Amino acid sequence: MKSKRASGIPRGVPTLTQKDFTTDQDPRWCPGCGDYSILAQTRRIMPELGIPRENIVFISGIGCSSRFPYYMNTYGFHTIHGRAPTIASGVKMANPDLSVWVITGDGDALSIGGNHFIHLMRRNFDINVLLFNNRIYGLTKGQYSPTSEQGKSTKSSPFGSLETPFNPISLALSAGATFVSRSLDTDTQHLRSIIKAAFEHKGTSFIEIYQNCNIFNDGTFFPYTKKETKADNTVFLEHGEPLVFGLESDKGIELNNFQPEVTTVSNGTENLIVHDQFAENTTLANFLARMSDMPDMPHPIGIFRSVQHTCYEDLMTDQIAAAKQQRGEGDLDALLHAGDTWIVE
Amino acid sequence: MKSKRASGIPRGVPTLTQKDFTTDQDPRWCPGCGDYSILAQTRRIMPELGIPRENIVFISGIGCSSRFPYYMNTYGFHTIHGRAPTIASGVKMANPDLSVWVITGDGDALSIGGNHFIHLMRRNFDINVLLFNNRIYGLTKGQYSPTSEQGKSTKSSPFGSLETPFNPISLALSAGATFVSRSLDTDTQHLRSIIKAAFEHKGTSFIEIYQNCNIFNDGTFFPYTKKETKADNTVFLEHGEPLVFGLESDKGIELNNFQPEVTTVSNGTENLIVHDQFAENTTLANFLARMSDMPDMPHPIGIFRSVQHTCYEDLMTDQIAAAKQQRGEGDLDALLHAGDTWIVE
Amino acid sequence: MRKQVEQIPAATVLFAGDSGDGSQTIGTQMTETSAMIGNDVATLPDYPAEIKAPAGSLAGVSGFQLHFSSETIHTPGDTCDVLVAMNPAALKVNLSKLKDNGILIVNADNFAQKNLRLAGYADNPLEDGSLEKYQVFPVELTKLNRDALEDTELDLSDKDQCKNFFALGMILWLYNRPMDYTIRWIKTKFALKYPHLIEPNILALRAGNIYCEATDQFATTYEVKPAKFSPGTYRNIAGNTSTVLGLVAAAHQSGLQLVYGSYPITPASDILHGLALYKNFGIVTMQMEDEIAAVGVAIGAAFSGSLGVTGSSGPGLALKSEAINLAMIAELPLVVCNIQRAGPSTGMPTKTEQADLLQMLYGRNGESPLPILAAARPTDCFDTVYEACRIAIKYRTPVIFLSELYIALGAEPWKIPDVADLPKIETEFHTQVDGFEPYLRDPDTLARPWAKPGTPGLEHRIGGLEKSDITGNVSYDPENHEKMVEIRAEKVKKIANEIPPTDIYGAQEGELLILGWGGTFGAIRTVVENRFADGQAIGHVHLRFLNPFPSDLGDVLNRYKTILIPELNTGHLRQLIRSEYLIDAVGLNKIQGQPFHVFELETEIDNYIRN
Amino acid sequence: MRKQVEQIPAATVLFAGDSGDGSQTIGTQMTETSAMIGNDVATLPDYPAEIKAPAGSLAGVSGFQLHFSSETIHTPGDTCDVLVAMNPAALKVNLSKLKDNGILIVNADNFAQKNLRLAGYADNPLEDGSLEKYQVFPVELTKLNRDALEDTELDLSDKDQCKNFFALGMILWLYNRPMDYTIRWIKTKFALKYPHLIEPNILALRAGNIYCEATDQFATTYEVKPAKFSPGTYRNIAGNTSTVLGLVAAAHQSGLQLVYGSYPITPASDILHGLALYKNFGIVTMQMEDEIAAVGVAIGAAFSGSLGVTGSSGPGLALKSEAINLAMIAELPLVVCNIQRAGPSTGMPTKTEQADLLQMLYGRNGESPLPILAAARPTDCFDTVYEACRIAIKYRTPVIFLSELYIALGAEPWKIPDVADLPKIETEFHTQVDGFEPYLRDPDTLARPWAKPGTPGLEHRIGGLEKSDITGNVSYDPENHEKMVEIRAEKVKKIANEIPPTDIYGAQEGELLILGWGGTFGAIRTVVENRFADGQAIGHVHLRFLNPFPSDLGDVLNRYKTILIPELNTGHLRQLIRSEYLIDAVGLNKIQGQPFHVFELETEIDNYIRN
Ligand SMILES: Cc1ncc(C[n+]2csc(CCOP(=O)(O)OP(=O)(O)O)c2C)c(N)n1
Ligand SMILES: Cc1ncc(C[n+]2csc(CCOP(=O)(O)OP(=O)(O)O)c2C)c(N)n1
Ligand code: SF4
Ligand code: SF4
Ligand SMILES: [Mg+2]
Ligand SMILES: [Mg+2]
Repeated sequence: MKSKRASGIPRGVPTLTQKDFTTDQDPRWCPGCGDYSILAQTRRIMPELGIPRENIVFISGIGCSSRFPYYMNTYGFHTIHGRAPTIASGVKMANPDLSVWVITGDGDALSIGGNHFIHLMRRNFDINVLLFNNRIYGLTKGQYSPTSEQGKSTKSSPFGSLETPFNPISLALSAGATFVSRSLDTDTQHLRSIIKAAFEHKGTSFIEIYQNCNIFNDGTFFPYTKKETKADNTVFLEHGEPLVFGLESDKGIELNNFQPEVTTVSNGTENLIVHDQFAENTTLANFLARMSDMPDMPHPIGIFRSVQHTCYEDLMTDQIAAAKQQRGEGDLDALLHAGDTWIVE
Repeated sequence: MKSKRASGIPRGVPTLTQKDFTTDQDPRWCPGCGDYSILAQTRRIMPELGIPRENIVFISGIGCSSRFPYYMNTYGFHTIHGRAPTIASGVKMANPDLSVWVITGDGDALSIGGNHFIHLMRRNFDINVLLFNNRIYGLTKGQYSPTSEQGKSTKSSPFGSLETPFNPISLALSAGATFVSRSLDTDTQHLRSIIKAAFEHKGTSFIEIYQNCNIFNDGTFFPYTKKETKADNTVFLEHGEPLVFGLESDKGIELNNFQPEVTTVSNGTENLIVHDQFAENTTLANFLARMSDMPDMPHPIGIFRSVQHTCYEDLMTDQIAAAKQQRGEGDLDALLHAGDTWIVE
Repeated sequence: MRKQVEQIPAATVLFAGDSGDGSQTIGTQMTETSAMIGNDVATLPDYPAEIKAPAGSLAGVSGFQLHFSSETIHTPGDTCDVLVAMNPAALKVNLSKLKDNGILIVNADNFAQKNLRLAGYADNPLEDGSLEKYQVFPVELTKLNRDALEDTELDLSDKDQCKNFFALGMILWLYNRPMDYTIRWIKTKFALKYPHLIEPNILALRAGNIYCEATDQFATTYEVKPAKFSPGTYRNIAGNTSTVLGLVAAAHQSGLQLVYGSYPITPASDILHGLALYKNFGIVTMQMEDEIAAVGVAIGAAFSGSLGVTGSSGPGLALKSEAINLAMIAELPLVVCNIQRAGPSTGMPTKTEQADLLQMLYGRNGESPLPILAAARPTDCFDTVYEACRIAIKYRTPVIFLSELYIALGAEPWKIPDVADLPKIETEFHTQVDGFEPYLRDPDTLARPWAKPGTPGLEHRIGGLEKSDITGNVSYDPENHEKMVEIRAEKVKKIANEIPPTDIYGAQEGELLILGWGGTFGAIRTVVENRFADGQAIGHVHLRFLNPFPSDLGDVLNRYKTILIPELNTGHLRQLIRSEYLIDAVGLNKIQGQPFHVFELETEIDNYIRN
Repeated sequence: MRKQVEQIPAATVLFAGDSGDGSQTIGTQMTETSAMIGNDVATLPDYPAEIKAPAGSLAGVSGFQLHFSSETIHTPGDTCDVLVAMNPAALKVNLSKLKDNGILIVNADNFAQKNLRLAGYADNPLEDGSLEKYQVFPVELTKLNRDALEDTELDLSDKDQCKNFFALGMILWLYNRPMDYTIRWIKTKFALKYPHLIEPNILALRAGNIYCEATDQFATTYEVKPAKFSPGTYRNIAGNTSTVLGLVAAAHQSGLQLVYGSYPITPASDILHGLALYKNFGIVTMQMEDEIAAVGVAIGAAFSGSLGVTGSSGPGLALKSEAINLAMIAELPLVVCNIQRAGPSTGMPTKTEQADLLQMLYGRNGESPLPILAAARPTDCFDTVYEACRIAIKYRTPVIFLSELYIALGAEPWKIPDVADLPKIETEFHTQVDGFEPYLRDPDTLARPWAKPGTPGLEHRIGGLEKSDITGNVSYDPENHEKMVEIRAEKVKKIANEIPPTDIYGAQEGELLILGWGGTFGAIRTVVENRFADGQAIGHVHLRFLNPFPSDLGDVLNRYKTILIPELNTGHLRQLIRSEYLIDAVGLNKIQGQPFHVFELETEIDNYIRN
């Protein structure tokens, strides 16, 4: 469906600074936690979006990550575990001009909040979701999460966890998400650019952020974030570009009979997969999402999918406008008197 | 992870008949409801599975479909809305020798129960899930459901629903389901064969069944189920076979640059997609899942994916066995006295 | 030959048949006609389970009882003057409700072997003399109706679908009522989708009417004159519709956008359906993935400055409780509608009960006081839910609105209020930046400022952790916690200021006070009217506010020897009254999924008052 | 030069510092040592919020209070003899707890500008004379500890991590206690993952000890002799561990497999962690996607013939309520543990409270009676949860087990029971095909048969819709519904037969009865012991069963002039008692996230008893 409501979130000229987005509350995260960098990048990129501070709302669930709104000098709501998407939907529906951000963790979004997460994706409100994936429950002190690798030994799984982890990118795609991306807590520039792209996308934007919990799950993403290993273990997605990676940009990815293979770029790039983030059809995006599950394949970082579908709030606004046009602005007196009435004198 | 627990559900020689699976309760569905056929096929196929009746458990949520257990003369539990997967998981974990069946609707499984549904898939209990998809809430008398097409006008959406529907096959795949299939209420033979295949699969087996609700959503699947139109609108998946369909089996499906195209079989079948239901990599299965969303493409019917992963209950049983072997069968007295103790005389 | 017409003050008619027989439709039509000609009316639809039972079975019987009167009435009647039974099952289920010598109209065509067996009749009751004490009219309804529609193009099964209107035609004749209203309704109802059914249904209606006129079936016909109503414009209204209109009115009068988040559930779904129609009032309805999401969007909308409302029934409310608690500590206006049905668990979804009161009061972790208002009758849903909205907005708190299946589906005449007379709802959004603190309160109401996103300079953060007085920052300070718990309790207590002095019907002091709440109103009032008129020292107080209680309630209770609390539960209000006032209140409790009969109350009263 | 040793009956030591300072560790070690040498002990860990506060801030202070005694004690002590404050914030938060002339040991190295500012001190309290009334010992703890570890290979920050043991070394010396237990613990604790830390921590411990020995810091040292315990084998145990062992014991003694479904939440997570270790007992722990799934698997397991148990805290219980209601109507054995924390909503997750009682009783739609048992102290968790399992199995009903953060984390010596002495748990699975009906009850307990899947010939269906008496088929019959509601209530009432006659401590009648439940036990018992010893007519009754009440409770209450009910809530039990017995029970209510102090009770008592 298409909407007649063209306007997005009203924007002005950027005048604010990073400082304007900082509250007087000291962050309560462990020293060294990846959350600090995500907070810093968010504060840094906010001024560039050109939205007045009062029109920004951060909504979170419960978890270490979900403390985030307290540190952003905007409107904020630290809600209950897993339910941030529902409250954010209400905020956005009631006032589509607000810029709404959901902050969530892997437990918050994918364990208790899994259902709201997938339904938010299919509704496609113009809301941005930042999922701090640290593959652990931080706040409750270290139980395995839905993104923890199978066999992980934690407080609640002393002999190893039994479940196959979720792949958040794949889940978002299958739920119909229109913007799906991944970034890294430590790649500050990339993270900022992705947050900005998410904001620019009209529709639900999902960012999975690999985040280090140095207390309960230290190093889980080091292969993808540490200088020495990052280039060989990640592939940065660029629209229209072939999938090339490696310290020397010397490796490429081909697809043969639905099976990916790493080849040497010097052998030619014609057979390499070329990224198409705007494809409506999710076959490629799905393949890329699952690539990170395959042994020895690099993890894609960047935008998997970005397509334009009409937002829920715009369709709703259209329906209201159409109803008003057809039937006229609601007349309470007439409504109360609708149907068969009789008069007693 | 692999399990040491090789045994599946204990089976014997088939001796029961369809009648043995029939209770004294009359089904309470509207005359003409697709649920009748699904019930009939289930009753017919049960004897062939060779499991004693007392080892079979049907668990349902709430909905028209969820009345099902009352009509199967096995153990049954008509639970609460959306939660059947959780209760079924408990039943199976407590006694892995039981054959456990979940009966659910599109609202039950994908609306209120969406989270349990995806988590059940990733846990991979050896449980069979029959989702009666009628794209409507039947029991509550006709509101749109998560599988209803966008723009659907119902009691709760008089001006058209706004959400993009879920694709249950895609959702199951992204959640890590090991057996994913689709069948039709009216194709009795296919339905029986799929139910049987689901049972034979060790791990969570998911069957989406297109089911007609002749009262609130009559005909929603007629293009795929009615004799006149079925052949042109569906493609039956067979492992190792090319994707061919049409009344005359004259049409085939090719994939060009991730985009499907319908071609004429007489032009040759070498380029047609060949189905591989056993592929670990879900790229093809995902593509097939999404094909039904594409205009003019046939809906795949059959088994999208069938791979062997170890079941949760087997891994758990292994851990218990290993713990017993390592530490000996639990000794309560020793446990109570563990740690530092002192004696007062 | 026109038959004799007898003037009677009131009558009760019960239409019963298979779910597919259309008893609800003709019951509603008879109600509309009776209301339009000026009777007071009260109805009791009695649905079978949500899902179809086998045709002809006892479980599949659907009934609609209508009480219409030339005097003010409050209940659909304990017993019936006329029972229309479309099949043996309908007869079996409902016969006990028919008065001795009452009129029993049965569709004789349905009394064949199979249907008798399904209903569990060994012998045909039409033949075995068991119906002797009634005036039995076996009518070959199916056949007569088919005959009447002979010239139409319908197939047999479509023809049979019209036979409920044949029956209605008979009843309209019996009570000397016009067919116009029904004919008009048929015309509009089928106009769009089934225009070919208009004529046949009208034909059937007329045929039933003529059949009575032409045959000698009924020796007497009856007339029930219009009741005396205070002047005004009236319409007939069911409780759920009344709730819908109350919500629309509150949104309109407060100038707020209404955002209704819901997930379908019997018997609350109608509110979602109803509100969804009023998009031209700017009303947003969101069908969410579950009850938690439904209350979630309402809370988000409230934070954003809308009137957030959510509605469900008992099981759904259980799921919402964690989120309602968040709205409570966040001190956001929110209206939560619980249209109660019979529990526990899934229970009996199409039956009535009042057993969620304690759940609404206490079903949240920690100290979580909330105001609770309950509607007493269908028309009262409008005022009560309107009041709930007003209080939520004024005090910035979630408010629980309780209704119950019996009044949600029951209907009665409603004097349409003048919009200008509706209580004021003042909505104040905070805008002043100077001195703004998210938890700095209005000293009168203890409401905190409603500072909605989008307001420059008021950026602030709230949440579910305990918050510091005034600043709203997270706080684990022991004294602060105690203080905040007290303030939140105090805020709810202050709402007692909104409650007018308790209105006692009947004796202002004396032997017996019947204290009620919710849908028991009609039965209680009927009994007290009768007994008070007989000179007994009996009074009736019906509470709209279950929390807080009216400030004068203790005094009122102390004026009577006995306090009797009838409830459709095991004694929820009674427990609260006993604990609060240390009064040995006694209960009359019925937990059958059915409303009280007047006689049940009468019998009980006799234990406390003897003349 | 050995200092003077003073014999004292008891002492209270409070270790406090930044969350990272290891106060919990050394507090626990001091507890273990005290217990091992025969003292009675009671502890009060006081965590900051779940998540780290900034270092040095008031919000980040973590404390551990230990009361050890040569006599029987019940509380961790109102005030302390010794306070160890590792930084200014720890001093500020805890100073009010130190007795006049108490010993105050501070880490002087942390009293620099920045930390003083973070703690909100304008002036350095070590210098401004504000600590005059205490014996202040400023110790350069950081420096001394670093010096002691000079020869190790650790970097500075690792060295500093050991300084808590330096402090412990000092306290052990002060109370003349051996270091062996701690040294043994350090050796096992670090053996696997951090063997290089064993030596440094032992060095630090010794250094603290030697430092006291070598300097003239303390003029006196103290000795607290062993307490008199009844003969037996003892261990020190925290409430959550005691709960875990109680569950394991119940599974073992019933011969059932335990299936524990849970979702992590403070302070219940430890039960999941604890049970997960005991796989060799065949125990299955399932960490589920949410609380609903967690109770779901437990219900499924119960249906399958296992002992289904689920556990959470307040917010999680709110979510579980719909499913618990299903288990109630399905009449399946299920144990639901609620380790209460301070609410409402997310509230204060690391603080204690008793405000979920009414939620547990009433937080479900419809009439849904359930037995509720509450533990009174850490060791009592074992017996109470064991009893909860026994009753669930015997009566085929969900049972609520209430604990609370204070006793869940607090520890005390536990006389380890003899397995042979544990109450019998009889588990009977139905196997008899003849005459089997799913809702045909045992006449004594009203329990329905437990016919688990896998049993030939007993195939049957259950569910959440109202069910017919005996057959269990779905039924909408009015009388049947009322009957079933009554039977379910009656079944819970019958559990009163399991409750021994009420045990009154102190005066068996007279002026004042203190009625308590849950973790208030220790404070109440201490007060009543004192006052009763002084000759006052004061008694103490502590309820384990909150539903049903003991049959003799009404009689007991009537023997006293005043009933005082202290609760860490606004008066939940008081409301129930008032309503049930129409007694004007008075409340003493504290809602600060903290347990009662003994003196708070004493002060209140003086309002009712004057000598
Ligand atoms: C209803 C409910 N259940 C459980 C909890 C306890 N809880 C708080 S946060 C959390 C998980 C946190 O993990 P994640 O979402 O990954 O966030 P992180 O702390 O890792 O950032 C849990 C289980 C809660 N607060 N509420
Ligand atoms: C907690 C709760 N919420 C809502 C309901 C009402 N309800 C019952 S079934 C149903 C949806 C049924 O739709 P579906 O699952 O598609 O099953 P169908 O009836 O179409 O077979 C709903 C909303 C309920 N019983 N419980
Ligand atoms: S526990 Fe982990 S995620 Fe939480 S604040 Fe500490 S480092 Fe960060
Ligand atoms: S309402 Fe629809 S799904 Fe339900 S029984 Fe009737 S036809 Fe079947
Ligand atoms: Mg996490
Ligand atoms: Mg459906």
